[in-house]
Amino acid sequence: MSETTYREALRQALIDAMNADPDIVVLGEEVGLYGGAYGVTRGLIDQFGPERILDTPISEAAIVGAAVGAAMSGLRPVAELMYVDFVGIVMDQLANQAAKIRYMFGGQIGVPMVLRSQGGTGRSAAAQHSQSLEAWMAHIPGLRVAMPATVNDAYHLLRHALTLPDPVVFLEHKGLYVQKGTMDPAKPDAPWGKAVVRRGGTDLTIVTYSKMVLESLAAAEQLAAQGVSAEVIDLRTLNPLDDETIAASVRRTHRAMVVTEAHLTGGFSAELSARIQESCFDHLEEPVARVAGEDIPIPVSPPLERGSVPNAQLIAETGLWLARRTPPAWAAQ
Amino acid sequence: MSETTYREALRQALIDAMNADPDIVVLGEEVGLYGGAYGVTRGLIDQFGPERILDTPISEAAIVGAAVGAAMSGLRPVAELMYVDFVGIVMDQLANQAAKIRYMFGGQIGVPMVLRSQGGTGRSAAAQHSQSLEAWMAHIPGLRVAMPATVNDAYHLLRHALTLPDPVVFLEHKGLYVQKGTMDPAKPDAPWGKAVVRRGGTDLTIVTYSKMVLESLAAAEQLAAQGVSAEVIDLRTLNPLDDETIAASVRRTHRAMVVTEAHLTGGFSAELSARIQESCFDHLEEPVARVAGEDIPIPVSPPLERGSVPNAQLIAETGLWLARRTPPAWAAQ
Amino acid sequence: MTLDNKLLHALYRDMRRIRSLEERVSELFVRSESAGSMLHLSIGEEGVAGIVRAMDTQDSFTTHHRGHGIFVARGAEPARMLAEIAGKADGYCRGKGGSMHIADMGLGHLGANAIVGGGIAHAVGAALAYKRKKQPRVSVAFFGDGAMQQGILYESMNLAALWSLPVVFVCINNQYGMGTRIDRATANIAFDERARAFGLDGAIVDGTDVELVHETAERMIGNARNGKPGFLSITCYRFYGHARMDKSPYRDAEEEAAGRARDPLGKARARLIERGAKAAELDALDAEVAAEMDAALEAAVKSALPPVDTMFEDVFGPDQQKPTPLRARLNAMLSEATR
Amino acid sequence: MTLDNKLLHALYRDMRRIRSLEERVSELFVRSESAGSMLHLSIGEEGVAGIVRAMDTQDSFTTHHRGHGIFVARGAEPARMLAEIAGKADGYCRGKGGSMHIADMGLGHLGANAIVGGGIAHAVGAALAYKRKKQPRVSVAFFGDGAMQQGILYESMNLAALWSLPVVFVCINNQYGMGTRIDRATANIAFDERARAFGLDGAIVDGTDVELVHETAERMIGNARNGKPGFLSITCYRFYGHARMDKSPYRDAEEEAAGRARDPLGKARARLIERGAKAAELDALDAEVAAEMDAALEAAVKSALPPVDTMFEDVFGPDQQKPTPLRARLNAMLSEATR
Ligand SMILES: Cc1ncc(C[n+]2csc(CCOP(=O)(O)OP(=O)(O)O)c2C)c(N)n1
Ligand SMILES: Cc1ncc(C[n+]2csc(CCOP(=O)(O)OP(=O)(O)O)c2C)c(N)n1
Ligand SMILES: [Mg+2]
Ligand SMILES: [Mg+2]
Repeated sequence: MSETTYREALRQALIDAMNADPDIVVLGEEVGLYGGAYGVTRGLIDQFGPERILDTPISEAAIVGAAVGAAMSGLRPVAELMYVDFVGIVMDQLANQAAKIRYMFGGQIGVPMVLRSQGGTGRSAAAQHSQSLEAWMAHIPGLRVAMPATVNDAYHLLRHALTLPDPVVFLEHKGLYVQKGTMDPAKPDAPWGKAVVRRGGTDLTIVTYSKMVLESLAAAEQLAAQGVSAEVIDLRTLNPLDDETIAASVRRTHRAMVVTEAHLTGGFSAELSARIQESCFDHLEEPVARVAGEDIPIPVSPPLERGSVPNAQLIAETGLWLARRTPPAWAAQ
Repeated sequence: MSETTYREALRQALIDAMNADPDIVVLGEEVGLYGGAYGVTRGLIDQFGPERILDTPISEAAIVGAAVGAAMSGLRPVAELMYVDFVGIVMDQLANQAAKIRYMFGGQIGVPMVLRSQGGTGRSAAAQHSQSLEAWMAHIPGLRVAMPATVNDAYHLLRHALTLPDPVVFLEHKGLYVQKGTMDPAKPDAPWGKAVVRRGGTDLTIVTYSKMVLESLAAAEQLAAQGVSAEVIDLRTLNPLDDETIAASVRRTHRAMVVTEAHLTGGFSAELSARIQESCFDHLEEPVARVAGEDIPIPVSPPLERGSVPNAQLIAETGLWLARRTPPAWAAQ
Repeated sequence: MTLDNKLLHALYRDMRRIRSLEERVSELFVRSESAGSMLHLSIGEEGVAGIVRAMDTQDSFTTHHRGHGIFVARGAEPARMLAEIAGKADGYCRGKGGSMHIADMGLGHLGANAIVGGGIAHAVGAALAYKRKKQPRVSVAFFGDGAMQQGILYESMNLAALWSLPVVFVCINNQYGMGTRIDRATANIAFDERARAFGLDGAIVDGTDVELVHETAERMIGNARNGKPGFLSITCYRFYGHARMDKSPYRDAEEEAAGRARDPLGKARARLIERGAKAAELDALDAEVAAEMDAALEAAVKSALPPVDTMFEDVFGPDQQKPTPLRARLNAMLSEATR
Repeated sequence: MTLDNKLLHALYRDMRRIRSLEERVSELFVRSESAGSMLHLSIGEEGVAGIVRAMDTQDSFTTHHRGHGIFVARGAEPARMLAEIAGKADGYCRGKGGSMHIADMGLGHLGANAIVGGGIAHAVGAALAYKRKKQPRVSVAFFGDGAMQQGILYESMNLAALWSLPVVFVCINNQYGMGTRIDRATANIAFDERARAFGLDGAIVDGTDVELVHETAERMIGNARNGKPGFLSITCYRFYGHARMDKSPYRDAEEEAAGRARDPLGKARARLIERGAKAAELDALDAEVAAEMDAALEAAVKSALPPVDTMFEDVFGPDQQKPTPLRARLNAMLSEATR
């Protein structure tokens, strides 16, 4: 058990996994000498050598394609995609190849690989380096999708992903790498596929994942100060998706809000909202509210970038309204 | 006004648009000599010549990328992607380039292009040639998405798409090309962006698009025979999305079902379900039901392929249940 | 028989089995027993047998959508191939993949692919695994001339050369990508130059001369095994339409006649006879193969369709959470029992 | 001044303005006035000025993420560039794009791109439009050596050669892609061979010799205008880290010293002096440029941030349906007034 950062927890997970499983190799742009664009693989090339930590050319499609072939041939590759925004170049290898090979081949073989990437806003990285595209992957049968919010999950979800027989898209958030927290290699927060209630509450359920868990917890704090008890559920994985934990909570609180950084329209927030009303219709006092990224490309100018995604204040204001306390200043009169 | 097929209506739309606008060019694999994998561009190369009907190599990324550059330089390209399943190769050019250029460049210029493609099951074309991936495109700000179900819409939606200042993803269904119907070049079924009520009803609203409109109408027929009056709404475009028509209907019928061929999880059916409960919460007697494709890759074997997507019978059975008449045979006792 | 007669005889047999199988695929369609019509015949491309025979048993390969012939040469069971093409339970993929997705890990077939260029990088990844595990294995990526215009091929060649991987890239240049003749798809058809520019060995040979194909492939696969990846393009002609529905209106009769005259099977047969083989003995071989394929066809037709519920299997690995069927979801939501 | 002195003098001025602008970009960051830290300086790559001066006013171009220098040489207003890099309303893109997405249709800048290889095909498409409209224009795609391993480049080259398009592909080979030296990214760095294999003219020149770059570019752009597309790689060295935060720990001091000694600006200055220019007059020019850039920097810093509501503009064309802001959606759902 130790205090560390999200980045170091990911790095430690790779180190421990690679020590436990000699078939694991890491490949991607700048994962070796450079240590990873966000430092997650720093030093690994010295520890494991260039045979297991492979710096690649800027050839995303071939990187993922090679990872697929290697995964079918006895290795367990961890391919790194520097920004999730580049997934548009590899969606064929990911969605048509990695995800479908087991199925198309009648179960003969699987593709045990992990595609690590990171997304989100916060660095004025503009429209092609700030997206949250998990909805694309979560729509494809055959792919697992993990999105850790905490330091301990960064470690355990990655460790578990590296034991699965199927492809896992592992999405980090660029704004979480420096996040501090406690890591206990002996104790995951919960089993793979189970959501975790990060804060208990009775008036309102907030369902979220990745960095928005932090914003939601901050919002729950503000809400508490105003007499609204909000429960915050961290999904941890979008596939598998833990419907039970969500439904159990909403059936108690009778009010639900879904929070994502991703664009609202067609985002995973829609799937969550749809499932909540499917499973809790008779228990809902109010419609399920979605607080999500605006339906616009991410602008580079800091105030606009900040304004384009949810934050604790917006979540709290919406929660207060949903709980039928005071409407926000921006409420239509 | 004439009786024709969906394929011919699309072909006529291209011909009329190209005659009206000399800047329109068609480019893609087999669009010229071969006449299009599904015959939509048959004969166009003879009529407009190889300068305007360009057969390309099998280079989807460059085809769409070149279309983007051409659209920024005075042409209005219609790029054809033979199967929507190949969109995984072009998502970067589509979602990071075409969709964001106007925004990233502060409104200086747009990308007036149409990406035509087709999807769906029905030909035992297997997992990489049978998908319905509209959810990927509908999640991206800056893209319009049209999915015609009728012969007249095939003509008018394509004509209108070819007048817009922005990129339009125009998705046909391989099972509709031979569909017969009436085309009136003088009269669209409705303005661009407006949904059309294909059949009026009072007990239940079915919201759908593309080929599932036909299955839903057939289901409505079966439902009528059993005393349930179902209204069928054809969205025609997913972006723009006509929330008003959907809400107005559900507020009358108090019951809603969303039908898509696309996989259920993370599909556009989720967005529609979420929006319906957001706009009609106080009016709903039952949760919004989703009838969608199973969360599995499309199998090649005909009975499995058929079983993996909705059909009129399943829609009718679900509608009957939702209207609280008889539950289906497969209902849990 | 002299040694090279033995080899040519074996290759002739492989090629005859390919053509004979493909004729049954066609028949399967005509009898409307096939799963769909997206069936791509490799008739005219039987020269691939020369490459397959140059591979060791532990070597692996990926193919494009026109991969029946390659797999037959590798030793596939015709009945299981035809059953898969018919979408039957006895097929190589339990009727889930079909003609464009046949695979068999037992024979090192890492899979046919319906995405042009889609399987090329998989062979590179397999080669990476062999190198890392110090196994003396080679992986071969088979694809058509159309894939020569797909970017992922060059990314794959670059990786192979950079990492000295045991992989060979094989282009089956049958002159066409659907209705597009190769000279309408590229300005320079000297594909070997591309391979060399990326640091690979490169060669183009007459694909109708199966002995030449075999000899070149042996050299290249040998070099690959020693860390020098290569590219081989075999020139041939697509005898029939792109898929079962295509009547090739885009090419004229003379061209087709000339193309079909470039017949790897006929050439091998003539050579065997030159070298003293008896026509009668070859006819007997042909008849024996025909009988084998007829039996396979009947077996495939008799094979059962997979139970519909098997569609929920194989999405994820065994003991992993399965997808929830739609009816189960609707039940949870609407049934008084479960609601 | 003789004619080529005039030219070199003009090129020296362009290059000085590039370096001077980039120094202000750096200062903008140090003063934490920049929008983020993803700022890629083209110091060491000023030789691109030779290519830009070989373009006609009606020609167009796309750039990669390290495109400031190219645009300065093209005649950009430094104040508007710096304002964009600062995310200000007066920027070329109203503060929406930033350093990696500067564009200006007025000067034929079809856009910088943050996707390696992302803008290459756009130049091909522009060239297609010029050919179709019979306009005597050329489009130039600028990209880095890293993009030489992106598949879309080869698909683009193939299209350009096949269709004889007026396009030139320009690789700015600064030896590095982030921390990866080019010899760790590919087995064969003779990139001109790749271009020729796809049917293009291909050349590699010393990017620190701006006159040579200009002369070669003039020839290639001229050929492109006549339907013979080309590829030009200019060899140079990335003086500083990849982006503002990178201290280049992956390369040693000696290499960096040697690389920085290969200075296009210094070389041009020495040549001008050889040819009789006075150091004092060049110093005066440098000072004048410095003053211009200082003023631009102050203007950018003073420029206002865009109003937050402008974020909803420019998603779609004018008079097209705009995206619905989240608060408007929540109002429709939760406000008693609208519900
Ligand atoms: C990425 C992709 N683009 C287009 C297609 C449609 N398609 C299937 S086969 C084919 C022609 C392929 O030609 P070639 O590679 O020469 O193989 P051949 O059919 O001649 O064996 C095309 C365009 C596809 N399946 N995948
Ligand atoms: C498709 C894609 N992959 C990776 C990146 C991350 N990235 C940004 S710049 C860069 C290096 C590019 O090197 P090069 O093309 O030589 O340009 P340079 O930075 O040297 O000017 C990388 C890997 C990206 N932006 N886009
Ligand atoms: Mg071919
Ligand atoms: Mg570089």
